[in-house]
Amino acid sequence: LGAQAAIAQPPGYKGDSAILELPEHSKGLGQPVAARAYGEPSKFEKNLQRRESPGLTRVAAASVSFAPLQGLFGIITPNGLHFERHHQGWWDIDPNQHRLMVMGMVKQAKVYTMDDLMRLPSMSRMHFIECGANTGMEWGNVAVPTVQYSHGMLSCCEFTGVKLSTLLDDCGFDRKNGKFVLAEGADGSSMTRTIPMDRALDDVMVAWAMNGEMLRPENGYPLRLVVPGIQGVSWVKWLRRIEVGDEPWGTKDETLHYIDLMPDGTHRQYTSIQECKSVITTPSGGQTLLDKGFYNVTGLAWSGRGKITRVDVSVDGGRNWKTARLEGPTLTKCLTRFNIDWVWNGGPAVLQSRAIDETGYVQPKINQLRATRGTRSIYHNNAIQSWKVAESGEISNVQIY
Amino acid sequence: LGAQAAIAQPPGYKGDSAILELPEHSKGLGQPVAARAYGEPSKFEKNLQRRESPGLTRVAAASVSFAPLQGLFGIITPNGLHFERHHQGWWDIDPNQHRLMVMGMVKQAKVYTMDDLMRLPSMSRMHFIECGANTGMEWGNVAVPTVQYSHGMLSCCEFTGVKLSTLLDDCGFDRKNGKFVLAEGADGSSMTRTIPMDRALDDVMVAWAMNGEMLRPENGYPLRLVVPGIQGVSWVKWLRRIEVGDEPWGTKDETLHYIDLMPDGTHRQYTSIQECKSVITTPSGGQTLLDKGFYNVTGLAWSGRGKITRVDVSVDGGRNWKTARLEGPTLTKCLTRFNIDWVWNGGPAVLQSRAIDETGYVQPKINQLRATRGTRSIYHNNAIQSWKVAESGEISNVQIY
Amino acid sequence: QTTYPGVGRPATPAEITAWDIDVRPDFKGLPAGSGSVAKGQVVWESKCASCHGTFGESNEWFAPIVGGTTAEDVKAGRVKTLVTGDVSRTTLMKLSTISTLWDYINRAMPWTAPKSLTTEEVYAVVAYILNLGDILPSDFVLSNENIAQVQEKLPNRKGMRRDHGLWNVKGPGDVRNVACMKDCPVSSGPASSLPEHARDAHGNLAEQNRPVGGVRGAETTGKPAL
Amino acid sequence: QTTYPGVGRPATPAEITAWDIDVRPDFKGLPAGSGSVAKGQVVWESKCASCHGTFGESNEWFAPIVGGTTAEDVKAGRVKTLVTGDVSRTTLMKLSTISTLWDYINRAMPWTAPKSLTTEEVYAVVAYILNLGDILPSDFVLSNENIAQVQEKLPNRKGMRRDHGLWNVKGPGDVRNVACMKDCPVSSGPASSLPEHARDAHGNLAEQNRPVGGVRGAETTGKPAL
Ligand code: HEC
Ligand code: HEC
Ligand SMILES: [Ca+2]
Ligand SMILES: [Ca+2]
Ligand SMILES: [Ca+2]
Ligand SMILES: [Ca+2]
Ligand SMILES: [Ca+2]
Ligand SMILES: [Ca+2]
Ligand SMILES: [Co+2]
Ligand SMILES: [Co+2]
Repeated sequence: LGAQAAIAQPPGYKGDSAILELPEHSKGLGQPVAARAYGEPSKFEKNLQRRESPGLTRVAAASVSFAPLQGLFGIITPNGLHFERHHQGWWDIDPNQHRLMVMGMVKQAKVYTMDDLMRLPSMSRMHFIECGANTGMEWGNVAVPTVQYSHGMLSCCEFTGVKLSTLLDDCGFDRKNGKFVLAEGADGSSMTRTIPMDRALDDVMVAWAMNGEMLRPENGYPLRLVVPGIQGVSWVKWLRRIEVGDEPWGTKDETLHYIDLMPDGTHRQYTSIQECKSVITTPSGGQTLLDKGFYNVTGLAWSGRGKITRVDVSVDGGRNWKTARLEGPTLTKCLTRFNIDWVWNGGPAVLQSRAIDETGYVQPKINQLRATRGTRSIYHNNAIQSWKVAESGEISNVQIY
Repeated sequence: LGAQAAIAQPPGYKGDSAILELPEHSKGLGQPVAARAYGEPSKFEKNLQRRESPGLTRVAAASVSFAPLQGLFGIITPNGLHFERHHQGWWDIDPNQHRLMVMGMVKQAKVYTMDDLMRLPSMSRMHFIECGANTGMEWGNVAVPTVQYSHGMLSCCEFTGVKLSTLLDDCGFDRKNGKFVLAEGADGSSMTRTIPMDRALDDVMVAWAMNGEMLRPENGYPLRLVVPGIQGVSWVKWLRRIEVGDEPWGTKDETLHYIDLMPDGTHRQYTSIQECKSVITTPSGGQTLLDKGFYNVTGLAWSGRGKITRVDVSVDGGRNWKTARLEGPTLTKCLTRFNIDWVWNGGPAVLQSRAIDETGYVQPKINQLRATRGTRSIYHNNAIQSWKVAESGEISNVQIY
Repeated sequence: QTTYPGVGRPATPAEITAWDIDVRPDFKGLPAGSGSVAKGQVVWESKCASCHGTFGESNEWFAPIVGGTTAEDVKAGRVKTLVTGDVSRTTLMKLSTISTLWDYINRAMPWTAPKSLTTEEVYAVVAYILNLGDILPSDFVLSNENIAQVQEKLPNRKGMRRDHGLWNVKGPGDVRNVACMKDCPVSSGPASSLPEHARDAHGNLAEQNRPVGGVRGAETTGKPAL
Repeated sequence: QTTYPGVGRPATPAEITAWDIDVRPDFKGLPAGSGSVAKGQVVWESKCASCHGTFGESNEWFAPIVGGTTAEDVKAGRVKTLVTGDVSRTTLMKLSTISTLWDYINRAMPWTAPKSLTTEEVYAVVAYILNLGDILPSDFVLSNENIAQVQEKLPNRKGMRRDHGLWNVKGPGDVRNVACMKDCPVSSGPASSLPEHARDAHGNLAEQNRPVGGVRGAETTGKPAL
């Protein structure tokens, strides 16, 4: 007999009633196929929802709902739980009435229907999308209890669409003087963002699908921009127009928001790239370990500058580190799932993860970021996250560096 | 002005009213975040459903619903549209009451709760799952109109779970005499399948998650086997038991079904591997091209023996072929999305795709399969699929070799 | 010391008994017991016939269980119509191992009340099915003692093969196509086309396709192909 | 000959006019027109003040639009409290390009009826906001002719930088951490911990976690941390 047999059962114990008494589902007939033509999660999964952070924004139509990272697996975010960020509410737009106009410094301004676009050479790529304000509430002190609120403006999908460069080429854009592209949405805010031409010609996509199906209305149905590695606000939803120009546009969300207040009182404008970052998602803040013993510690790593090459994990608040397993595929500007073994001995512990990307950049500590950017920032907080494990097994959000 | 300006508009034509008259969504306030805590597809997407094939099976609780491949993108199948195959109906099992027993030729038979399993070293992998009977209706003659019914017992997910070998090791399985593993479900049929030990120790997973969230009830919530490359019937759902043994089990679905009737009247038993296959999903049978001109021809390729290395496409019924673009990542035993340019000149055409996997195996024609297996088979039809384009633009299912 | 402290626990003997119901072709797992054809007829007619037909002939819920085997086949251990025929196959035509029938009925039938049969009832109804198929006489009592001899009477007991490449991931494929790229030989015209009556057999395809994109679903309700 | 025959069509001039509404910092895209502070007050009080406050001070729907800038700042082109203060930032404290205000109001405000303002109303309400911020006098008429001069009065017109590594994908990161593996220097104890009142500020965490797995959500309703 193995060592486990040592865990003796009370004398006379026959076994678990969940085994000895066969459950109904082993003794009856279940539901037919296509009972749900479009399926839904189990009723036991209802706790995992996208949720707002009370007090974060004033109105729910210009707000954020956070993805429940504490309960997600792998790298794909289920579309139903993709985080939301709207500036003037979301719409379910009739795709047959939707148009994309490409104009500005082009030989021929053109209008494309969805029919047109979906006939063009298409591509599919997996990428993360992270709001520039993700983890923004934690620039100063610890503020939120769980990874849903600290890191949940993060999702990852397989996107399908046409390369933006295909459209720019089709309209004969000005290769010499066209230095920037404006993307504009069709919602009330008609969100506008400037994309530098080198990005536009690299991996930017005009996408209609996420995770195998059309975009969800909340995520821009029927058309959105996908700007890999760049903060989510640039991934213009309900995309209606692309303009080629020679200067950036300085739009509301490039001049009044998504700017970083530096210690000298200047603001950095056009801070766009989501730098290398990681977070342990389970176990994480607001969770309680069931008991002592073995745990799989898991989390996500990503970089707006390319692939993740390594993730290290510490269980002693950053004093000692071990390299985690990365689940393949590790793709550029895409989430990477990491896992590592841990035996909790019942004592206090602090869990941290630290990602490294293919440029060699090492995810920083919050004090390193503050040394450069000060304490009054909001966006682009890619600091190492610390989760403190109490002896009770309850885990809480702390800052340790 | 570019060549397109030649497409003159009628004199006096100002433009498209969908542009000139701003739509409501550009002039109003939309819905708030978290209006749907768990989101749904656009109302304009309701045509894409999983559907039954009338007459295929006698009862809907021992039947199949097909995934609408004609409208899917990329390689990830949205969980709501994953194909279904139940033998005695599906259940939404309470995960806290679910147990997995590992026993048979092991040092210590063990019981795991879901809590236990989810603490073990986990892994995430993307794999296709295809029913062995997929395309079975087409062994003889052409029978069904669309790719949903001809190929829709096919889906692809990122699965998360624990390696089966981790559990076998944990119980100290008999490495010398343990040659097979039995997997058994907790539903009424208590589906049982034999897995050879080399597969069990290779890439088989005991999985609780698909595409970032827990398995859907229809797909085995809370636990299923993932047997990469092997026909779906072996991916036992609602998994309750693993037994290690020295002989295969010859279960109902290994002796009475999922067997292949050869021309000499014998049946092949344990035909499990889903060989290299591909199909063009758009444009495909039952669809009509809008007009002449450019189209992106797209489809899926997969192999139960490893990675897809190449897909060729013919538009003239197999006389001439061009190599398609493969969308990365190309993963082992996973769907690969291919795309290729096509200009339809309005004449008749026949579209075909032909996949090649890393073993060098070239997807065969139906007559080649029949030469070996005869005409009375059901399972493992991985023949090249032909779609005939009529001058009207309507596409129909044909067999051409 | 286990590698995964705190995870999992030993299964108790009673738990293993409760779940370890599988019966293998070598009869490993078969519980001791017996059941007569006569008793089987009672079980069959009260709990099975409504779906499978009084003589196991019903095509209503599933392919027939009984039929298509001959005394010749019982002798040969090979079902002859499988070689020549193009008929639909009954359970008994395919069945190569009696354990399969025993195990499956025991775990899954009756369909709406699986695992409700006693061991005796399973022996009995298996015996009765084989009696319906003219394999066992009407006074037979099937038991764990004689089941191995009954196995030797199954009409298709020699009908199975495992010598193929679809079981081993490194096995060879059945066919070796070559990837011809130019001026490849093809048959002239379609060998088979969708029959007109099948065009709308799955409903209106216009409603099964996205109403946007480069293609539309064909209207198949009451309209011929264009 | 286009590469993609049949796909897309030329945009008409009227279509371009209908959608090409963006206004750039160099005033490309700005329609000719004008609007007075007085007219702006009417617009503001009837269409904006309900959300943003009569003086643009409201914190109710969004951070205040007006406030926090001084005559000093207007001269310097830099808002001083941004250097020293830890106060919440109003729109006018951040605004470096007047086009931004014009463009945004024109496309997105009023919030529930975006794109409903006339060109004159947009000029006027922009003028009025700047008047509320003591940047323009009460008798001012803002127009495409004088807007460039008004730009030169924005309190924070010199407050923006682009010389950083977060715009260029090949740019350098701000900080260079090193991946120490063993006996690394760390601060002693947490520099910050979740305040007790924040533990349940997001509701009961037990209901936001899966009720199965190696962890449970902590019960945070009415219970202190264990
Ligand atoms: C309510 C309907 C119903 C009843 C009652 C029922 N069955 Fe079935 N039976 C089915 C269905 C449906 C299937 C096919 C299940 C599947 O697809 O896996 C089946 C399959 C079978 C098979 C497998 C046939 C094959 O070739 O795969 C056998 C044997 C069988 N039943 C025997 C019995 C016996 C014995 C009883 C009574 C003790 C019984 N059935 C009662 C509906 C029924
Ligand atoms: C029904 C409420 C409402 C009304 C009426 C309204 N606004 Fe707004 N306004 C908002 C909200 C909410 C936002 C923030 C939108 C976002 O998050 O993108 C906003 C943002 C703004 C901003 C940007 C502030 C910044 O720093 O980003 C300006 C400027 C503005 N409004 C001006 C106006 C003007 C001018 C009017 C009237 C013509 C007006 N608003 C009417 C609610 C309103
Ligand atoms: Ca335990
Ligand atoms: Ca057994
Ligand atoms: Ca018909
Ligand atoms: Ca056209
Ligand atoms: Ca413009
Ligand atoms: Ca509180
Ligand atoms: Co954002
Ligand atoms: Co199947």
